[in-house]
Amino acid sequence: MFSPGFRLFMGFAGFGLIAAFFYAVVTGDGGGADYLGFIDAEVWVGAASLGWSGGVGDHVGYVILVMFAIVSAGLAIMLTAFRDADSDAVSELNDGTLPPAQSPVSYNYWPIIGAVGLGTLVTGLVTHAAIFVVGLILILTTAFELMMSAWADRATGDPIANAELRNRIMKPVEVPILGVIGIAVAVICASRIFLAVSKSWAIWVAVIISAVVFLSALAFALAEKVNRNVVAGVLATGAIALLASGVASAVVGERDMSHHHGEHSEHSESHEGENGEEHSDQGSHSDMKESDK
Amino acid sequence: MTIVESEETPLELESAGGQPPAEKPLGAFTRPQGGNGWKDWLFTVDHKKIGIMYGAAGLLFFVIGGIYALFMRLQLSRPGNSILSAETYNQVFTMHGVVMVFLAAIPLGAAFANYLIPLQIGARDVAFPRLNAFSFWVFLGGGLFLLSSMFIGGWWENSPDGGWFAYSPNTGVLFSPSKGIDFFAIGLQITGIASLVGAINLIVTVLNMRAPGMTLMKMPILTWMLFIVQMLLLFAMPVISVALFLLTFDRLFGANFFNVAEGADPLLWQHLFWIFGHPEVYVLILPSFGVISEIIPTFSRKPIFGYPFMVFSGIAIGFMGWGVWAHHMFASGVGPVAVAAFSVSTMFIAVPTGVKILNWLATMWGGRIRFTTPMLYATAVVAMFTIGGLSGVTHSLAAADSQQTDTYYIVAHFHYVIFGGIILGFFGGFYFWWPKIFGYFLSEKIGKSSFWVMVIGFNLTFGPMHILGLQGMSRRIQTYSSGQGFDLWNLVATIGAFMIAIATAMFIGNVIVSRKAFKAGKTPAPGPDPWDARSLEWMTASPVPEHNFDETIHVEKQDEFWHRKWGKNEEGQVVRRATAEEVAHDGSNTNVHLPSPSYWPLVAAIGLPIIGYGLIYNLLLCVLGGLFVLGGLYGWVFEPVDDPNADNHDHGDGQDSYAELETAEVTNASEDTTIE
Amino acid sequence: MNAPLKRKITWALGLATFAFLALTGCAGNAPLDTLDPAGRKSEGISDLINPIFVIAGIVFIFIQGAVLYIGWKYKVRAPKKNEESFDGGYTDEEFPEQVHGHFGAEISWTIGPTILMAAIAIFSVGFLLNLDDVDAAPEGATYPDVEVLVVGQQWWWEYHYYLDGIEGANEPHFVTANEIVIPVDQDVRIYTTSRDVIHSFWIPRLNGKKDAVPGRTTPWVIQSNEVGRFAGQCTEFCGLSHAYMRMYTVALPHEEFSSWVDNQIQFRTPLAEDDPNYEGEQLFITNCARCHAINGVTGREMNGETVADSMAMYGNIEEFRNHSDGTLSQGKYTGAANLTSGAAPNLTHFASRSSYAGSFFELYPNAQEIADEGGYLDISENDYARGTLEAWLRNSPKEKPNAQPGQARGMPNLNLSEAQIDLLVDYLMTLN
Amino acid sequence: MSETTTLGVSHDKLGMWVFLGSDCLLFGALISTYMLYKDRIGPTDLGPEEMFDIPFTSVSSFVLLMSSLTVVLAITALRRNDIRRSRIWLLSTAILGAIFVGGQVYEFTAFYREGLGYTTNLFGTAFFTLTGFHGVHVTVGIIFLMSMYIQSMRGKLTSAQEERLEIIGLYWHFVDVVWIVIFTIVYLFPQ
Ligand code: HEA
Ligand code: HEA
Ligand code: HEC
Ligand code: CUA
Ligand SMILES: [Cu+2]
Repeated sequence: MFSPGFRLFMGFAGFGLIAAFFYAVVTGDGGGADYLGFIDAEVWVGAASLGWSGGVGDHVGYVILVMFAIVSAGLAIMLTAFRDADSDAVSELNDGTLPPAQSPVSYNYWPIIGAVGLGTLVTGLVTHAAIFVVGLILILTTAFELMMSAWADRATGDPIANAELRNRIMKPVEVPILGVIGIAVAVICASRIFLAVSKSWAIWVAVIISAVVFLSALAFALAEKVNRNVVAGVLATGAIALLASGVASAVVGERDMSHHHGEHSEHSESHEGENGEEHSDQGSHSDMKESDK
Repeated sequence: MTIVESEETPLELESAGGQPPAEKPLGAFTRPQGGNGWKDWLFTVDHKKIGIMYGAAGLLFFVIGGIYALFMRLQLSRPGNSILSAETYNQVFTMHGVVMVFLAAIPLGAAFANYLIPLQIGARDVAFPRLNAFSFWVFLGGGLFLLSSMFIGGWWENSPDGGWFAYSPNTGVLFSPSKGIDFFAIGLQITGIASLVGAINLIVTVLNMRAPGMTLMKMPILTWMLFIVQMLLLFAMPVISVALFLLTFDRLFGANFFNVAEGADPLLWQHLFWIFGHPEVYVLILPSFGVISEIIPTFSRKPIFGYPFMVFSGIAIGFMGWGVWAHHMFASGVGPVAVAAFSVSTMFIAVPTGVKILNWLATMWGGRIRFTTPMLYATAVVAMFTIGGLSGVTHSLAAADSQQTDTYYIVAHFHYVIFGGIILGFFGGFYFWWPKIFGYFLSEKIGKSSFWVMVIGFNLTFGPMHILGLQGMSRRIQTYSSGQGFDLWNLVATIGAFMIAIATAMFIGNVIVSRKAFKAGKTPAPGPDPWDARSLEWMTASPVPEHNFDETIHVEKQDEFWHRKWGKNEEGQVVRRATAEEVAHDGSNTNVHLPSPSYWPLVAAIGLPIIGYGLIYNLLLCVLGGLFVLGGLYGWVFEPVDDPNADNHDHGDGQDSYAELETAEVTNASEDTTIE
Repeated sequence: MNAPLKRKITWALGLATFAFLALTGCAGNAPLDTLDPAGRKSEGISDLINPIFVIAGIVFIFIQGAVLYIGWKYKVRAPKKNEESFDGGYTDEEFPEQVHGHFGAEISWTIGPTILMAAIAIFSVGFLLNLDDVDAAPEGATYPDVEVLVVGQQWWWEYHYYLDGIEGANEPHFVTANEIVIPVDQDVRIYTTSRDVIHSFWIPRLNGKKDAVPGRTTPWVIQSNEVGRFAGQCTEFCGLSHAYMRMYTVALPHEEFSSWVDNQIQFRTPLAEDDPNYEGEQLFITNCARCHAINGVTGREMNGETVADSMAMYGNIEEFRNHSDGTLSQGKYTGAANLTSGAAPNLTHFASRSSYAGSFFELYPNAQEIADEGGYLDISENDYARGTLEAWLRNSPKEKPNAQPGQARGMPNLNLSEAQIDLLVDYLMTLN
Repeated sequence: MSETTTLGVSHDKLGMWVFLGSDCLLFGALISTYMLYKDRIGPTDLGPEEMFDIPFTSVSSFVLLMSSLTVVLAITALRRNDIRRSRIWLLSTAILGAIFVGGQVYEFTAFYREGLGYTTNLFGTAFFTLTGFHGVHVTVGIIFLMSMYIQSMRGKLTSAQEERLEIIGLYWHFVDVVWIVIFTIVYLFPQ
C-alpha cells in the first residue's frame, strides 16, 4: 500500500509542517510573550491553525514551509493514487521482479530549468520577494517533473512506453500551463507597450500588432504550402519582438497619466481609506462583537 | 442509449518492447469500479442515485429548517418571550427562509427531476451524467457551507441575519459586520451554480433524449413542469448570481453598488433579487403541480383532463412569472405607474393557475377515486394551494397590499402556497413513488394518520396568521407586546407547528417501520406497477434497475404505458389488454453499457466551498480550493472510459466530456475563482 | 362511517370559520388592526379589499366545496379492508368514462377568471392611482399645508415639520421624534426617507405603508378622521431592533394642533443656578449633549459648526417635495450621506410626547386613554412611568436591543449612578 | 443501434446554446446595473466622459470582431479537414483575443492611474465589474482556443472533431456579440 515514495514525501510533509510551526513560533512577537517567557499565545494558535486565527511570526517563511508541506503531501498522495506507475505496484503484477530503471528516451531539459530556478531564488533573496517566488516555483516544478520521470522511468521495462506514460500523465498538465503562461505573457507585454507609448500611439500600436497578426495569418493561409521553418521563424520572431518590446516598455515605465481632477483624488483616497478600514481587518468586526458580550 | 464520456482510451502498452499489456489499464486516471457500498454513492453518476441523494439531503434540510421554525414559533408563542434574543431570532428566521427555500424546496424538486425525468422520457440517464453528479455535490457543499456559518467563528456569531431576501443596505458591512452575509452570498452563489448546471443538463436531456416517438406533447405533465422549472432556473440563476456578486464585491472589495453615500440605489438589489425571486417561487411550485398531475389521474382512473391546457398553463405561468417581480416592492416607492402595471400583471397569474386547479378537479370529476395516501396529499394540495393563491390575489391589488405587505398575512400566504402547495405535494410524491424507488410500500395506515396530523397542524399554524396579519402583526419581529391582540393566535400557530413536526416525524418513522416490515416479509413486494399508473417509469421493475429499461421503448401515445395495459372494446369500455407485469421490463438485461462512476465531480465540487471559506477567511484557502477545482476538471477531461468497447455511439466518443467541461463549468468556475 | 371524511368536513368548517373570522377581523383590542380604518385613505383601502375578500371567499367556498363534493361523490369505497393490500384493496377493473378534456370547459374557465380579474384590475388600478396621488389638493385643509419629512433610522423615527403659512415658511421649523402629530381631518403629506437602512412607515388605521429608503424621499399621505392616537410599526426588516421600532400618529383638533406647534417651536433657556433642576441640566450637558439636542441649551457640533439641533442638516423642502412635472416622484435626500448619523432624538419637548425610544415604551402609563379622550396636549400633567424611564437611563441596551459598540446606533449604557439618574429624570420631565 | 438525439443536435452543442441563453441574462443584469449607475457621479468625480478613450477602444473592439471572423475561418478549414489552415486561424484568433485582453488591461491601468479606482465611485464600480466580467469571458475563450490548438498539434483535432471547435466558436461569437452591445451602450451612448 504505502510505497517508499509515499513514505518519503509524507516524511517531507511532516518535516515541513513541524518546521513551519517552529519557524512561526520562533519568529513570533516576543513582546506579547506569555509562555516560556518568549512565546506569544497568539502565535501558537496561529501556527497551529495555519493562520486561521491568531497570528504567526514571519509570514513569508511560514507560508513557504507550509506550502512545502502541502506540496509534499500532495505528491505523496499522488504516489499512492498512481501506484500503477509505481515500481512496487508493477512488481506485484510482474510476480515480484522489479523492472530495471530505464534511461529516458527524450532529452531532459529540466535540470537546466532547475538550475535557473535556483539562481533566481538566490537573486530573489537579495532583491525582491517576487523574484524569489518565481525561483521557488521553478524549483518546485522541476522537482515535481523529475520525480514524475523518475517513476515513469521504472514503470515498465519499455523505455518508449515509459516515455509515453510520462507524457500521458504530464502533458495534460504541462501543456495548458505553458499555453496559459504564453497568453499571459502576451497580454502583459501588449498592455505594457500600450502604457508606455502615448495615447494616440497606443492606438496605432494596437492597429499595427493586430494587422501584422492578421495579415501574416492570411499570408500563410493563402500560400499553398509553407515551409515549417518559415512559420517557426516568423512565430519566434514575433514572440521575441513582443516580449522584447514588452520588457523594454516595462523598463521605460508608463507614460505620465495624471489624475483628472486634483481635488477629486483627495476625495477618492479618503473614501478608499474608509473602505480599507472596514475591510482590511475583518477580524476586528468579530472582536467588536465579542467584547459586546 | 449509451452514454460514454471520455476521449482517452486507456493506455495500452503494446509498443516496441513487447511487454504484455498489464491486466488493469495503466495510467493515472482510472475510473472507480462501482459496486462497493459508500463508494458507490460518492462516485456515482447514476441519475437515480443522485436523485435519491437530492431527496435525502432535501429532507434533512427540511427538518433543519423546520427546527429553526419551531424555535421561532416557541419564541412567538407568548408576548414578550425571551427564548431567542433579537440577534438570534434574526439569524434564525433568515436561516429558516434560506434553508427551506434553497436547501429544502429546490433540491426536493431537483430530486424528482433527477429521478423521474429520464425515466418518464424513456432515457437511460441524463445527457451529462458526470455534470449531474457535480451539480449534486456542489449543492450539498454549498448547503453545508451555509449551515457551517452557525458554528464557525463562534456559536451563532456569523449566521446570516438579513432575512432571506437580504435587502441592501442592511446587508452591507456597515450594518451587518459579522461574516453572516458573506456566508449567505457565497453559499447561495455556490448552490446557484449547482442549479444552473443542473438546469442545463436537464434541459438538454428533455430536448434531446426522449424515447423514439415521444413528442413534446406526449411527455408526462410532470416532465413538462420540471422542464419549465429548469428553464426558469436557467434564466433566473444568472440574475441572482449577479446580485450576489455585487453584494460580495461590496462587502469584500469595497465596491459601491449599494453604498448610498456614493449615490447608490438600494432598490437595485430589490429589483435583481425579485427578478430572480418571483420566478423562483414558480420554480418551487411547478414540480409539485407536476407531481399531483401524475397522482390525480392515476387514482381517479382517468386521463388528465385537458392535457394541452395543463401544459400551456404551465408555460404561461413560467412566462408570466417574469413580469410580476415588483409586486414584492409595492411599498418601496417605485412610483405609481410601475406599481399599477405590476399589480395588474400579477392579477392575471391567477388565470393559468386557476386553469390547473379546475383541470385537476375535472380530472377527479366522474372518476373512480381511490383515496390512498398519495391521493389524499394531492387532493389537499388542490384545496390548500387555492387558499394561498387567493390570498396572493389579494396582495396583487397594490393598494390592499400596502396594508398587507410585511405582515403575517403575507407569511400566511406564502406558507399556504409553499407548505400547502409544495410540501404536501412532495409528501404525496414520496408515498407515490416510494415503492418504485425503494421497492417496498410505505404503510398506508401511518401514512393516512400522519397526513391528517399534518394537514390539521398546517392549518392551525398558518390559518391564524391571516388574522394576525390583518390585525397588524408585522413580519420578522422577535417579539410583540401583550396589548396588541396577537396572543391567542400566536399560541395556536405554535401548537400547529408542533403538530407538523409530529407528522414529519411520523413520516420518518413510517419509512423505518415499513422497511422493517418488508424485510421481515410482512408486506408484499410492489411489483412494477402497484398503482395502475400511466407513465413510463412504471414500465420497469421496482426498484428501478441501474439501466432503467431493458430496451428502447417506442412511444405512440401519451400515457403509453397505460395504453399498453388497457384498450377499449367495441362498446368503448376499457378492457385489459395486458397486465403490467407482461408489459413492463423486468430489468434482466445485463448487457447495457452504463456510464462509469467518476471521482472528479466530487473533487471539483469540494473546491467551491473551500474557495468560499478562503474568500471569507484567508485567501490561501482559495488557492487550495482552486487547485481542487482545476484538478477535478483535469481529471474529468482526461479520465478514460473504462470500457474500451464503449465508444461506438455518436454523441459519445469523448466529446461529451470535453465540451461539457469547457462550456459549462469552466466558465462558472472561473467566474468564481477569478474574482480578483 | 368514514372517519377521515368526517374529519375533513369538520376541518373544512373550521377553515371556513377561520376565513370568516379573518374577514370580520374578530379579536377586539388590536391597535394595529388594518380592518378598523380611521382615515380617508385607509377607509378607501378597506372599501377596496372588502369586496375582494368576498370574491375570494366565494372562490374559496366554490373550490373547497368542489373538492369535498367530488371527494365524497366519486370516492371508491375500498372493498373489505385487506391488510396485505397497499392499494387500499381496490382491485376492481372498472373504469369510469375516459374523458380527455373539453374544449368549451377549458375556454370558459380561462375566460371567466380573466374577465373577473380584468374587472378587478380596472377598478383597483383606478383606486390605486388615487391612493398614490399625493399631489391632489389636500382635502379639508383648514390649517395651512403641513408637510413632514419622516426620517427612519435604527430604530426610531424622527419628524421634521415644514409648515406653510407660518412665519418663515419653507424653513424646517422643528424636529421631534416617535410621535407624528397631525391636524385631524386634514391630508398631511409626508416624505419618507432614511438615514441608514430601509424602514417602512405604517400607521395601519390611517393608511398603508411606505418604505423609507435611504437616498430617496418618497411622498405619502396620512389623514385621520378621528381625534386620537394611532399605533404604527416599522415593517421593513431593519436589523437588530426592528421589532422595537414603533411609532404613533396623534391627530389633534385644529386649534390644539396650532397650540402644539406653538409649543414645539419654543426653544429653552438654560436654567438659573438656583433652579432645582440646574444640576440635572448640567448632567445632561456633560453626559447626553454629545448626542441629544435640547434647543437653546445644548449646542451641537456639526461639520465643524455648532448648530441648534439635528435638523440643520436637511435641505430645503423643495429639494424633495414632489416634483410637479409628474415624471419624478422621488427627490434625492442628500442628508442620507450621513449614514449612521449618531443622531439621537431631540429632547427639547421630551415630556410632551407620550412614548419614547421608538415608541416602544409608554412615558405615561395611560397614554392611549388620555390621547383618545383628547388630553394629549396636556399629557405631561399626568403621572409618568418613572421606573421604566429610570431603567432606560440605567442601561438602555438591556431594555431595547441595540447595535454593536463602536457603531453609532441606539443609546449606549452610560453607567450613570442612581443619583444622577434621579436628577436626569427630574430634569427630563420638565421638558414639556 | 446508431444513436440519434431527438433534435438531431448533439448534447454538447445544445448544452452550449442553453448555457449561452443563461449567460445573456448574466450580462443583461450587469449591463442594467451599469446603465443605472453610470451617471451617478458627483460633480467633481470621474465619469465616462473624462475617462473613455473611444478611438482606442474602437480599435480593440474591431480586433475582437476580426477574431470572430478568424474563428469562422478556422472552423471552415477544419471542416474541409485542412488542419494546417485551421491551426493558423486558431492561433491567430487566440492572439487577437489576447490583444483585446491586453487592451483591456491597458485601459484598466490607465483609468486607475488617472484616478478611477474600483471603489472610487459608482461609475468606476459598475464599469470595472461589467467589463471585467466580459474580460473573464474572453480569457476563458482564449483558454478554450489554446486547448484546441494544442489538441490540433497533437493530431487530435481533425474534421471528425469539427463540432468541438464549432461549439467553442459559438461561445466566442457570443462573447463578441456581448462586447458589441457593451461597446455601444457603455462607450458610444452619449452620457
Ligand atoms: C410557491 C410559492 C408561491 C406561489 C405559487 C405564489 C403565488 C402567488 N403569489 Fe406569492 N409569494 C410567495 C410564494 C408564492 N406565491 C412568497 C415566498 C412570498 C413572500 C416573499 C417574501 O416577502 O419573503 C410571496 C409574496 C407575494 C406577494 C408580495 C406580498 C408582499 O410582500 O407585499 C404577492 C403580491 O402580489 C404575491 C402574489 C402571488 C400571486 C398573485 C400568486 C398566484 O400565482 C396565485 C394564483 C393562484 C390562485 C389565484 C388560486 C387558484 C385559482 C383559481 C381557483 C381560479 C379562480 C381564482 C380567481 C379568479 C381569483 N405573493
Ligand atoms: C419552503 C419554504 C418554507 C417552509 C416549508 C416553511 C415552513 C414553516 N415556516 Fe416558514 N418561512 C419561509 C419558508 C418556509 N417556511 C420563508 C421564505 C420565510 C421568510 C423568511 C424571512 O422573512 O426572511 C418564512 C418565515 C416564517 C415565519 C415568519 C418569521 C418572521 O417573519 O418573523 C414563520 C413564523 O411562524 C414561519 C414558520 C414556519 C413553520 C412553523 C413552518 C413549518 O411548516 C415547518 C414544519 C417542519 C418541521 C417542524 C420539521 C421538523 C421535523 C421534526 C423536528 C421531526 C423530528 C425529527 C426527527 C424524528 C428526526 N416561517
Ligand atoms: C451616544 C449617543 C447617546 C448618548 C450619549 C445619550 N443618548 Fe439618549 N438616546 C440615544 C439614541 C440613539 C436614542 C434613541 C434610541 C432608540 O429609540 O432606540 C436615545 C433615546 C433617549 C431617550 C428617549 C427619547 C425619545 O424621545 O425617544 C431619552 C429620554 C434619552 N435618550 C435620554 C438620554 C440621557 C438622559 C442621556 C445622558 C445621560 C442620553 N440619553 C445619552 C443616543 C444617546
Ligand atoms: Cu425600522 Cu424595521
Ligand atoms: Cu412574487
